[in-house]
Amino acid sequence: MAACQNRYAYGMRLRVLFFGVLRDRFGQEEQLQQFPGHTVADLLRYYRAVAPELDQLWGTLAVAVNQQYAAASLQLQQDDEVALLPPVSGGAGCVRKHAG
Amino acid sequence: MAACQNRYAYGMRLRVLFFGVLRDRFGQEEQLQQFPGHTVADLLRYYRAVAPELDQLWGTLAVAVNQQYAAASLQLQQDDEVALLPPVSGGAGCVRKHAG
Amino acid sequence: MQVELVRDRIDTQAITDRLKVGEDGAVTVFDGIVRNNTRGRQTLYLDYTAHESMALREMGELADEAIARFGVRDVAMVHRLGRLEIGETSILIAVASAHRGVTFAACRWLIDTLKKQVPIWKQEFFVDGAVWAPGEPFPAELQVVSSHGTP
Amino acid sequence: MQVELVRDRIDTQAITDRLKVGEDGAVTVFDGIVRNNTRGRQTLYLDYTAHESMALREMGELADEAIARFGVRDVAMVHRLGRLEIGETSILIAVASAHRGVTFAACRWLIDTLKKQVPIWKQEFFVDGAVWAPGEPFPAELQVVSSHGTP
Repeated sequence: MAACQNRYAYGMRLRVLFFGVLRDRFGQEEQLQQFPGHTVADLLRYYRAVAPELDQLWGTLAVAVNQQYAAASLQLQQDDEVALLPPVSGGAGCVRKHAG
Repeated sequence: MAACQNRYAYGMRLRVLFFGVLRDRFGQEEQLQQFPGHTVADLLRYYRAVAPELDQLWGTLAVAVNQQYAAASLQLQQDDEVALLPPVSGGAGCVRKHAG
Repeated sequence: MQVELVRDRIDTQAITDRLKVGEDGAVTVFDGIVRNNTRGRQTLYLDYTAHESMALREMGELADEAIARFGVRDVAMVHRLGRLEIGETSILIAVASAHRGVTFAACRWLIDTLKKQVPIWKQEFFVDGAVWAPGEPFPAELQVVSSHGTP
Repeated sequence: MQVELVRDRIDTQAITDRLKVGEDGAVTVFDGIVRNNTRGRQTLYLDYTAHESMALREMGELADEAIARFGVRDVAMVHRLGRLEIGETSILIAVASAHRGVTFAACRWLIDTLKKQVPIWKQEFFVDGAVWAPGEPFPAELQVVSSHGTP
Protein backbone atom coordinates (compact mmCIF):
# COMPACT_ATOMS: atom_id res chain seq x y z
CA MET A 1 0.00 0.00 0.00
CA ALA A 2 2.79 2.39 0.86
CA ALA A 3 4.18 2.02 -2.66
CA CYS A 4 0.80 3.11 -4.08
CA GLN A 5 0.65 6.26 -2.01
CA ASN A 6 4.11 7.31 -2.98
CA ARG A 7 5.97 5.97 -6.00
CA TYR A 8 9.22 6.90 -4.29
CA ALA A 9 8.61 5.39 -0.89
CA TYR A 10 12.27 4.50 -0.72
CA GLY A 11 13.33 7.96 -1.78
CA MET A 12 13.83 9.57 -5.17
CA ARG A 13 16.83 10.20 -7.31
CA LEU A 14 17.83 13.88 -7.59
CA ARG A 15 20.70 15.71 -9.20
CA VAL A 16 21.69 18.58 -6.93
CA LEU A 17 23.82 21.46 -8.20
CA PHE A 18 25.70 23.88 -5.94
CA PHE A 19 26.76 27.40 -6.81
CA GLY A 20 28.78 30.25 -5.40
CA VAL A 21 29.96 29.82 -1.84
CA LEU A 22 28.09 26.48 -1.56
CA ARG A 23 30.65 24.95 -3.92
CA ASP A 24 33.36 25.43 -1.33
CA ARG A 25 31.40 23.13 1.00
CA PHE A 26 29.59 20.69 -1.32
CA GLY A 27 31.44 20.71 -4.64
CA GLN A 28 29.77 21.33 -7.97
CA GLU A 29 27.04 18.71 -7.73
CA GLU A 30 25.95 15.47 -6.22
CA GLN A 31 23.54 12.72 -7.11
CA LEU A 32 21.10 11.80 -4.33
CA GLN A 33 19.99 8.23 -4.98
CA GLN A 34 17.25 7.91 -2.38
CA PHE A 35 16.25 11.32 -1.09
CA PRO A 36 13.62 10.62 1.58
CA GLY A 37 11.76 13.97 1.40
CA HIS A 38 9.14 15.38 -0.98
CA THR A 39 9.48 19.14 -1.37
CA VAL A 40 12.05 21.84 -1.99
CA ALA A 41 11.77 22.72 1.69
CA ASP A 42 12.61 19.13 2.66
CA LEU A 43 15.73 19.20 0.51
CA LEU A 44 16.87 22.49 2.02
CA ARG A 45 16.33 21.12 5.54
CA TYR A 46 18.41 18.10 4.59
CA TYR A 47 21.42 20.15 3.50
CA ARG A 48 21.04 22.55 6.37
CA ALA A 49 21.32 19.62 8.77
CA VAL A 50 24.48 18.53 6.94
CA ALA A 51 26.11 21.97 7.15
CA PRO A 52 24.58 23.98 9.99
CA GLU A 53 27.83 25.99 10.19
CA LEU A 54 26.78 27.90 7.05
CA ASP A 55 24.27 29.50 9.39
CA GLN A 56 22.74 32.72 7.99
CA LEU A 57 23.42 31.68 4.41
CA TRP A 58 20.51 29.21 4.64
CA GLY A 59 18.13 32.12 5.07
CA THR A 60 19.24 33.82 1.85
CA LEU A 61 19.03 31.04 -0.74
CA ALA A 62 16.84 30.56 -3.77
CA VAL A 63 16.27 27.14 -5.31
CA ALA A 64 15.78 26.30 -8.97
CA VAL A 65 14.15 23.07 -10.07
CA ASN A 66 14.86 22.21 -13.71
CA GLN A 67 16.18 25.76 -14.34
CA GLN A 68 13.18 27.57 -12.86
CA TYR A 69 12.95 29.35 -9.53
CA ALA A 70 10.87 27.18 -7.23
CA ALA A 71 8.79 27.78 -4.11
CA ALA A 72 9.52 25.92 -0.85
CA SER A 73 6.32 23.93 -1.26
CA LEU A 74 7.11 22.58 -4.74
CA GLN A 75 6.87 18.77 -4.93
CA LEU A 76 10.04 17.24 -6.30
CA GLN A 77 9.92 14.51 -8.95
CA GLN A 78 12.23 11.59 -9.73
CA ASP A 79 15.32 12.82 -11.65
CA ASP A 80 14.70 16.49 -11.04
CA GLU A 81 17.70 18.81 -11.30
CA VAL A 82 17.71 20.97 -8.18
CA ALA A 83 20.07 23.92 -7.89
CA LEU A 84 20.89 25.66 -4.61
CA LEU A 85 21.54 29.31 -5.35
CA PRO A 86 23.20 31.83 -3.01
CA PRO A 87 22.47 35.53 -3.68
CA VAL A 88 23.71 36.24 -7.20
CA SER A 89 26.57 38.59 -8.03
CA GLY A 90 26.71 38.75 -11.81
CA GLY A 91 26.77 41.97 -13.80
CA ALA A 92 29.22 44.77 -13.21
CA GLY A 93 31.93 45.25 -10.64
CA CYS A 94 29.82 47.56 -8.52
CA VAL A 95 28.21 45.76 -5.62
CA ARG A 96 26.64 47.90 -2.95
CA LYS A 97 28.41 47.72 0.36
CA HIS A 98 26.21 45.52 2.49
CA ALA A 99 27.14 42.79 4.90
CA GLY A 100 28.12 39.48 3.33
CA MET B 1 30.50 115.70 -27.42
CA ALA B 2 28.52 112.93 -29.12
CA ALA B 3 31.80 111.10 -29.78
CA CYS B 4 32.59 111.16 -26.05
CA GLN B 5 29.25 109.67 -25.08
CA ASN B 6 29.60 106.87 -27.64
CA ARG B 7 32.87 105.76 -29.15
CA TYR B 8 30.94 104.33 -32.08
CA ALA B 9 28.69 107.26 -32.86
CA TYR B 10 28.90 106.35 -36.53
CA GLY B 11 28.13 102.71 -35.83
CA MET B 12 30.32 99.79 -34.97
CA ARG B 13 31.87 96.97 -36.93
CA LEU B 14 30.35 93.52 -36.21
CA ARG B 15 30.83 90.09 -37.65
CA VAL B 16 27.45 88.38 -37.81
CA LEU B 17 27.15 84.59 -38.21
CA PHE B 18 23.98 82.81 -39.30
CA PHE B 19 23.06 79.20 -38.57
CA GLY B 20 20.41 76.67 -39.43
CA VAL B 21 17.46 77.97 -41.39
CA LEU B 22 18.83 81.55 -41.20
CA ARG B 23 21.59 80.51 -43.61
CA ASP B 24 19.01 79.99 -46.36
CA ARG B 25 18.09 83.68 -46.05
CA PHE B 26 21.32 85.43 -45.01
CA GLY B 27 24.19 83.12 -45.99
CA GLN B 28 26.89 82.02 -43.57
CA GLU B 29 27.96 85.42 -42.32
CA GLU B 30 28.18 89.09 -43.02
CA GLN B 31 30.34 91.97 -41.84
CA LEU B 32 28.37 94.99 -40.63
CA GLN B 33 30.66 98.04 -41.02
CA GLN B 34 28.59 100.66 -39.23
CA PHE B 35 25.86 99.04 -37.19
CA PRO B 36 23.90 101.95 -35.70
CA GLY B 37 22.50 100.17 -32.61
CA HIS B 38 24.00 99.24 -29.22
CA THR B 39 22.56 96.02 -27.87
CA VAL B 40 21.78 92.46 -28.88
CA ALA B 41 18.12 93.48 -29.00
CA ASP B 42 18.94 96.31 -31.44
CA LEU B 43 20.72 93.85 -33.75
CA LEU B 44 17.82 91.41 -33.68
CA ARG B 45 15.38 94.22 -34.48
CA TYR B 46 17.59 95.22 -37.38
CA TYR B 47 17.51 91.73 -38.97
CA ARG B 48 13.88 91.27 -38.18
CA ALA B 49 13.10 94.43 -40.16
CA VAL B 50 15.17 93.03 -43.06
CA ALA B 51 13.34 89.69 -43.10
CA PRO B 52 9.91 90.05 -41.46
CA GLU B 53 8.72 87.06 -43.52
CA LEU B 54 10.62 84.74 -41.18
CA ASP B 55 7.85 85.67 -38.77
CA GLN B 56 7.60 83.31 -35.75
CA LEU B 57 11.24 82.27 -36.07
CA TRP B 58 12.26 85.64 -34.58
CA GLY B 59 10.56 84.68 -31.35
CA THR B 60 12.56 81.48 -30.96
CA LEU B 61 16.17 82.62 -31.43
CA ALA B 62 19.12 82.73 -29.09
CA VAL B 63 22.11 84.98 -29.70
CA ALA B 64 25.74 84.29 -28.89
CA VAL B 65 28.30 87.08 -28.60
CA ASN B 66 31.85 85.84 -28.87
CA GLN B 67 30.71 82.21 -28.43
CA GLN B 68 28.66 82.85 -25.31
CA TYR B 69 24.88 83.00 -25.01
CA ALA B 70 23.91 86.66 -24.55
CA ALA B 71 20.93 88.48 -23.07
CA ALA B 72 18.93 90.96 -25.15
CA SER B 73 20.28 93.84 -23.09
CA LEU B 74 23.97 93.00 -23.66
CA GLN B 75 25.96 95.98 -25.01
CA LEU B 76 27.80 95.12 -28.18
CA GLN B 77 31.44 96.15 -28.70
CA GLN B 78 33.45 96.98 -31.80
CA ASP B 79 34.48 93.77 -33.64
CA ASP B 80 32.23 91.48 -31.66
CA GLU B 81 31.28 88.19 -33.27
CA VAL B 82 27.52 87.85 -33.02
CA ALA B 83 25.80 84.58 -33.91
CA LEU B 84 22.06 84.26 -34.57
CA LEU B 85 20.97 80.81 -33.45
CA PRO B 86 17.69 79.09 -34.32
CA PRO B 87 16.57 76.27 -32.00
CA VAL B 88 19.29 73.65 -32.09
CA SER B 89 18.84 70.13 -33.45
CA GLY B 90 22.09 68.34 -32.75
CA GLY B 91 22.31 65.00 -31.03
CA ALA B 92 20.44 61.91 -32.09
CA GLY B 93 17.94 61.32 -34.84
CA CYS B 94 15.04 61.40 -32.43
CA VAL B 95 13.33 64.78 -32.41
CA ARG B 96 10.03 64.99 -30.59
CA LYS B 97 7.13 65.56 -32.90
CA HIS B 98 6.32 69.20 -32.38
CA ALA B 99 5.36 71.81 -34.92
CA GLY B 100 8.23 73.17 -36.99
CA MET C 1 17.50 39.62 -29.79
CA GLN C 2 20.97 38.50 -28.76
CA VAL C 3 21.30 36.78 -25.37
CA GLU C 4 24.59 35.04 -24.71
CA LEU C 5 27.07 33.74 -22.19
CA VAL C 6 30.61 33.90 -23.56
CA ARG C 7 34.11 33.02 -22.38
CA ASP C 8 36.05 35.41 -24.63
CA ARG C 9 36.37 39.18 -24.76
CA ILE C 10 33.05 40.97 -25.36
CA ASP C 11 33.17 43.02 -28.56
CA THR C 12 30.96 46.02 -27.78
CA GLN C 13 31.22 47.50 -31.24
CA ALA C 14 30.23 44.29 -33.03
CA ILE C 15 27.27 43.73 -30.72
CA THR C 16 25.89 47.24 -31.08
CA ASP C 17 26.52 47.30 -34.84
CA ARG C 18 24.59 44.05 -35.22
CA LEU C 19 21.77 45.41 -33.07
CA LYS C 20 21.06 48.62 -35.03
CA VAL C 21 18.52 48.87 -37.83
CA GLY C 22 17.35 51.79 -39.96
CA GLU C 23 14.45 52.90 -37.80
CA ASP C 24 16.57 53.16 -34.65
CA GLY C 25 17.51 56.64 -33.46
CA ALA C 26 19.10 55.72 -30.15
CA VAL C 27 21.12 52.95 -28.57
CA THR C 28 21.90 53.01 -24.86
CA VAL C 29 24.68 50.71 -23.79
CA PHE C 30 25.66 49.61 -20.31
CA ASP C 31 29.19 48.26 -20.08
CA GLY C 32 29.98 46.68 -16.72
CA ILE C 33 33.70 46.41 -16.13
CA VAL C 34 36.01 44.76 -13.66
CA ARG C 35 37.23 47.28 -11.10
CA ASN C 36 40.67 47.27 -9.56
CA ASN C 37 39.24 47.28 -6.05
CA THR C 38 36.40 45.69 -4.12
CA ARG C 39 35.21 47.09 -0.81
CA GLY C 40 38.54 48.83 -0.49
CA ARG C 41 40.78 45.82 -1.25
CA GLN C 42 42.90 45.62 -4.38
CA THR C 43 41.45 43.06 -6.79
CA LEU C 44 43.77 40.85 -8.87
CA TYR C 45 41.09 39.33 -11.09
CA LEU C 46 37.57 37.91 -10.99
CA ASP C 47 36.07 34.59 -11.92
CA TYR C 48 32.41 34.38 -12.96
CA THR C 49 30.43 31.14 -12.93
CA ALA C 50 26.79 30.61 -13.82
CA HIS C 51 24.02 28.10 -13.76
CA GLU C 52 24.34 28.43 -17.50
CA SER C 53 21.15 26.93 -18.90
CA MET C 54 19.08 28.75 -16.30
CA ALA C 55 20.94 32.05 -16.70
CA LEU C 56 20.32 32.01 -20.45
CA ARG C 57 16.63 31.35 -19.90
CA GLU C 58 16.38 34.13 -17.31
CA MET C 59 18.25 36.59 -19.53
CA GLY C 60 15.99 35.77 -22.48
CA GLU C 61 12.91 36.33 -20.34
CA LEU C 62 14.26 39.66 -19.08
CA ALA C 63 14.95 40.78 -22.65
CA ASP C 64 11.40 39.84 -23.68
CA GLU C 65 9.98 41.64 -20.69
CA ALA C 66 12.04 44.79 -21.39
CA ILE C 67 10.71 44.91 -24.95
CA ALA C 68 7.12 44.46 -23.78
CA ARG C 69 7.32 46.78 -20.78
CA PHE C 70 9.27 49.69 -22.27
CA GLY C 71 8.30 49.29 -25.93
CA VAL C 72 11.90 49.26 -27.12
CA ARG C 73 12.67 47.61 -30.45
CA ASP C 74 15.47 45.22 -29.52
CA VAL C 75 17.90 44.21 -26.80
CA ALA C 76 21.32 42.55 -26.68
CA MET C 77 22.60 41.06 -23.41
CA VAL C 78 25.95 39.32 -23.19
CA HIS C 79 27.61 38.16 -19.97
CA ARG C 80 31.13 36.83 -19.86
CA LEU C 81 32.14 33.88 -17.65
CA GLY C 82 35.50 32.58 -16.44
CA ARG C 83 38.51 34.63 -15.46
CA LEU C 84 38.33 38.38 -16.15
CA GLU C 85 41.12 40.88 -15.73
CA ILE C 86 40.82 44.46 -14.45
CA GLY C 87 39.20 46.73 -17.04
CA GLU C 88 37.54 43.93 -19.00
CA THR C 89 33.82 43.92 -19.73
CA SER C 90 31.81 41.42 -17.69
CA ILE C 91 28.36 42.42 -18.92
CA LEU C 92 27.15 44.32 -21.95
CA ILE C 93 23.55 45.40 -22.31
CA ALA C 94 22.50 47.36 -25.39
CA VAL C 95 18.97 48.64 -26.07
CA ALA C 96 17.88 50.09 -29.42
CA SER C 97 14.77 52.03 -30.30
CA ALA C 98 13.52 55.01 -32.26
CA HIS C 99 13.61 57.34 -29.25
CA ARG C 100 16.11 57.69 -26.47
CA GLY C 101 14.00 57.89 -23.29
CA VAL C 102 12.87 54.26 -23.36
CA THR C 103 16.36 52.99 -24.20
CA PHE C 104 17.74 54.54 -21.00
CA ALA C 105 14.87 53.20 -18.89
CA ALA C 106 15.00 49.67 -20.32
CA CYS C 107 18.80 49.45 -20.09
CA ARG C 108 18.75 50.55 -16.46
CA TRP C 109 15.97 48.11 -15.59
CA LEU C 110 17.80 45.23 -17.30
CA ILE C 111 21.07 45.65 -15.40
CA ASP C 112 19.28 46.23 -12.08
CA THR C 113 17.12 43.12 -12.55
CA LEU C 114 19.95 40.94 -13.88
CA LYS C 115 21.99 41.70 -10.79
CA LYS C 116 19.19 40.47 -8.53
CA GLN C 117 17.99 37.33 -10.24
CA VAL C 118 20.15 35.94 -13.02
CA PRO C 119 22.11 33.00 -11.55
CA ILE C 120 25.68 34.16 -12.02
CA TRP C 121 28.30 34.37 -9.25
CA LYS C 122 31.54 36.20 -8.93
CA GLN C 123 34.63 35.07 -7.07
CA GLU C 124 37.07 37.84 -6.23
CA PHE C 125 40.78 37.08 -6.10
CA PHE C 126 43.01 39.21 -3.90
CA VAL C 127 46.69 38.99 -3.14
CA ASP C 128 45.89 37.10 0.08
CA GLY C 129 43.08 34.84 -1.05
CA ALA C 130 39.67 34.65 -2.73
CA VAL C 131 36.11 35.32 -1.64
CA TRP C 132 32.70 34.87 -3.21
CA ALA C 133 31.13 38.30 -3.66
CA PRO C 134 28.28 38.76 -1.17
CA GLY C 135 25.71 39.29 -3.92
CA GLU C 136 22.40 41.12 -3.97
CA PRO C 137 19.62 39.69 -1.80
CA PHE C 138 17.03 37.84 -3.87
CA PRO C 139 13.66 39.49 -4.36
CA ALA C 140 11.38 38.13 -1.61
CA GLU C 141 9.31 36.07 -4.06
CA LEU C 142 12.38 34.12 -5.21
CA GLN C 143 13.89 33.46 -1.80
CA VAL C 144 12.89 30.05 -0.51
CA VAL C 145 13.50 30.35 3.19
CA SER C 146 11.34 32.65 5.28
CA SER C 147 13.09 35.23 7.40
CA HIS C 148 12.59 33.31 10.68
CA GLY C 149 14.78 30.63 9.19
CA THR C 150 12.70 27.52 8.53
CA PRO C 151 11.81 26.59 4.97
CA MET D 1 37.76 64.31 -20.62
CA GLN D 2 37.30 63.98 -24.37
CA VAL D 3 35.11 66.60 -26.06
CA GLU D 4 35.26 66.69 -29.83
CA LEU D 5 33.58 67.59 -33.10
CA VAL D 6 34.63 65.22 -35.85
CA ARG D 7 33.91 64.74 -39.56
CA ASP D 8 34.72 61.04 -39.80
CA ARG D 9 33.06 57.92 -38.46
CA ILE D 10 32.83 57.84 -34.65
CA ASP D 11 34.68 54.84 -33.22
CA THR D 12 32.63 53.90 -30.18
CA GLN D 13 34.97 51.15 -29.06
CA ALA D 14 38.09 53.32 -29.19
CA ILE D 15 36.40 56.15 -27.30
CA THR D 16 35.09 53.93 -24.50
CA ASP D 17 38.36 51.98 -24.28
CA ARG D 18 40.27 55.24 -23.89
CA LEU D 19 37.80 56.45 -21.24
CA LYS D 20 38.02 53.47 -18.87
CA VAL D 21 40.46 53.27 -15.95
CA GLY D 22 41.00 50.67 -13.25
CA GLU D 23 38.66 52.10 -10.64
CA ASP D 24 35.68 52.24 -13.05
CA GLY D 25 32.99 49.62 -12.61
CA ALA D 26 30.45 50.98 -15.09
CA VAL D 27 30.30 52.84 -18.37
CA THR D 28 26.99 54.00 -19.78
CA VAL D 29 27.06 54.93 -23.44
CA PHE D 30 24.48 56.81 -25.47
CA ASP D 31 24.83 56.29 -29.20
CA GLY D 32 22.60 58.58 -31.26
CA ILE D 33 22.12 57.27 -34.77
CA VAL D 34 20.65 58.52 -38.03
CA ARG D 35 17.18 57.08 -38.53
CA ASN D 36 15.74 56.14 -41.89
CA ASN D 37 12.69 58.30 -41.32
CA THR D 38 11.81 61.70 -39.90
CA ARG D 39 8.28 62.59 -38.91
CA GLY D 40 7.04 59.82 -41.18
CA ARG D 41 9.11 60.76 -44.27
CA GLN D 42 11.90 58.58 -45.60
CA THR D 43 15.27 60.21 -44.93
CA LEU D 44 18.09 59.92 -47.49
CA TYR D 45 20.83 61.41 -45.33
CA LEU D 46 21.49 64.21 -42.84
CA ASP D 47 23.90 67.10 -42.74
CA TYR D 48 25.02 68.53 -39.39
CA THR D 49 26.57 71.98 -39.02
CA ALA D 50 27.70 73.72 -35.85
CA HIS D 51 28.89 76.99 -34.47
CA GLU D 52 32.02 74.98 -33.88
CA SER D 53 34.05 77.03 -31.42
CA MET D 54 30.96 77.73 -29.34
CA ALA D 55 29.70 74.14 -29.51
CA LEU D 56 33.04 72.85 -28.23
CA ARG D 57 32.96 75.33 -25.37
CA GLU D 58 29.39 74.40 -24.46
CA MET D 59 30.12 70.68 -24.62
CA GLY D 60 33.17 71.11 -22.40
CA GLU D 61 31.10 73.05 -19.87
CA LEU D 62 28.38 70.38 -19.89
CA ALA D 63 30.99 67.67 -19.31
CA ASP D 64 32.43 69.63 -16.37
CA GLU D 65 28.97 70.17 -14.96
CA ALA D 66 28.06 66.48 -15.29
CA ILE D 67 31.19 65.50 -13.37
CA ALA D 68 30.45 68.04 -10.63
CA ARG D 69 26.70 67.44 -10.42
CA PHE D 70 26.60 63.63 -10.59
CA GLY D 71 30.03 62.84 -9.17
CA VAL D 72 31.01 60.66 -12.12
CA ARG D 73 34.69 60.14 -12.82
CA ASP D 74 34.93 61.09 -16.49
CA VAL D 75 32.94 61.87 -19.62
CA ALA D 76 33.53 61.59 -23.36
CA MET D 77 31.31 63.52 -25.79
CA VAL D 78 31.87 63.37 -29.53
CA HIS D 79 29.53 64.86 -32.14
CA ARG D 80 29.97 64.29 -35.83
CA LEU D 81 29.40 67.04 -38.42
CA GLY D 82 28.84 66.99 -42.18
CA ARG D 83 26.94 64.40 -44.17
CA LEU D 84 25.80 61.29 -42.28
CA GLU D 85 24.17 58.22 -43.75
CA ILE D 86 21.38 56.13 -42.21
CA GLY D 87 22.63 54.04 -39.29
CA GLU D 88 25.72 56.15 -38.63
CA THR D 89 26.45 57.60 -35.21
CA SER D 90 25.89 61.34 -34.91
CA ILE D 91 26.59 61.67 -31.19
CA LEU D 92 28.39 59.49 -28.72
CA ILE D 93 28.29 60.19 -25.00
CA ALA D 94 30.11 57.86 -22.61
CA VAL D 95 30.19 58.25 -18.83
CA ALA D 96 32.48 56.21 -16.57
CA SER D 97 32.42 55.81 -12.82
CA ALA D 98 32.79 53.28 -10.03
CA HIS D 99 29.03 52.72 -9.74
CA ARG D 100 26.33 52.46 -12.35
CA GLY D 101 23.53 54.66 -11.04
CA VAL D 102 25.30 57.95 -11.58
CA THR D 103 26.56 56.92 -15.03
CA PHE D 104 22.98 56.44 -16.23
CA ALA D 105 21.82 59.73 -14.71
CA ALA D 106 24.74 61.77 -16.05
CA CYS D 107 24.53 60.26 -19.53
CA ARG D 108 20.82 60.99 -19.76
CA TRP D 109 21.29 64.55 -18.52
CA LEU D 110 24.10 65.17 -21.01
CA ILE D 111 22.14 64.12 -24.10
CA ASP D 112 18.99 65.94 -22.94
CA THR D 113 20.94 69.14 -22.27
CA LEU D 114 23.06 68.93 -25.41
CA LYS D 115 19.93 68.71 -27.52
CA LYS D 116 18.58 71.94 -26.03
CA GLN D 117 21.60 74.18 -25.95
CA VAL D 118 24.66 73.05 -27.88
CA PRO D 119 24.70 75.04 -31.16
CA ILE D 120 24.47 72.27 -33.73
CA TRP D 121 21.87 72.06 -36.50
CA LYS D 122 20.63 69.25 -38.66
CA GLN D 123 19.45 69.47 -42.25
CA GLU D 124 17.35 66.53 -43.39
CA PHE D 125 17.51 65.42 -47.00
CA PHE D 126 14.51 63.67 -48.52
CA VAL D 127 13.88 62.42 -52.02
CA ASP D 128 11.97 65.64 -52.77
CA GLY D 129 14.09 68.26 -51.01
CA ALA D 130 15.70 69.29 -47.75
CA VAL D 131 14.52 70.91 -44.53
CA TRP D 132 16.20 72.17 -41.39
CA ALA D 133 15.02 70.07 -38.47
CA PRO D 134 12.70 72.14 -36.26
CA GLY D 135 14.90 71.76 -33.20
CA GLU D 136 14.17 71.85 -29.49
CA PRO D 137 13.01 75.19 -28.05
CA PHE D 138 15.78 76.96 -26.15
CA PRO D 139 15.53 77.04 -22.37
CA ALA D 140 13.81 80.32 -21.46
CA GLU D 141 16.98 81.85 -20.04
CA LEU D 142 18.84 81.43 -23.33
CA GLN D 143 16.10 82.68 -25.65
CA VAL D 144 16.60 86.35 -26.46
CA VAL D 145 13.17 87.40 -27.60
CA SER D 146 10.31 87.45 -25.12
CA SER D 147 7.21 85.53 -25.99
CA HIS D 148 5.27 88.65 -27.02
CA GLY D 149 7.75 89.03 -29.82
CA THR D 150 9.87 92.16 -29.19
CA PRO D 151 13.44 91.82 -28.05
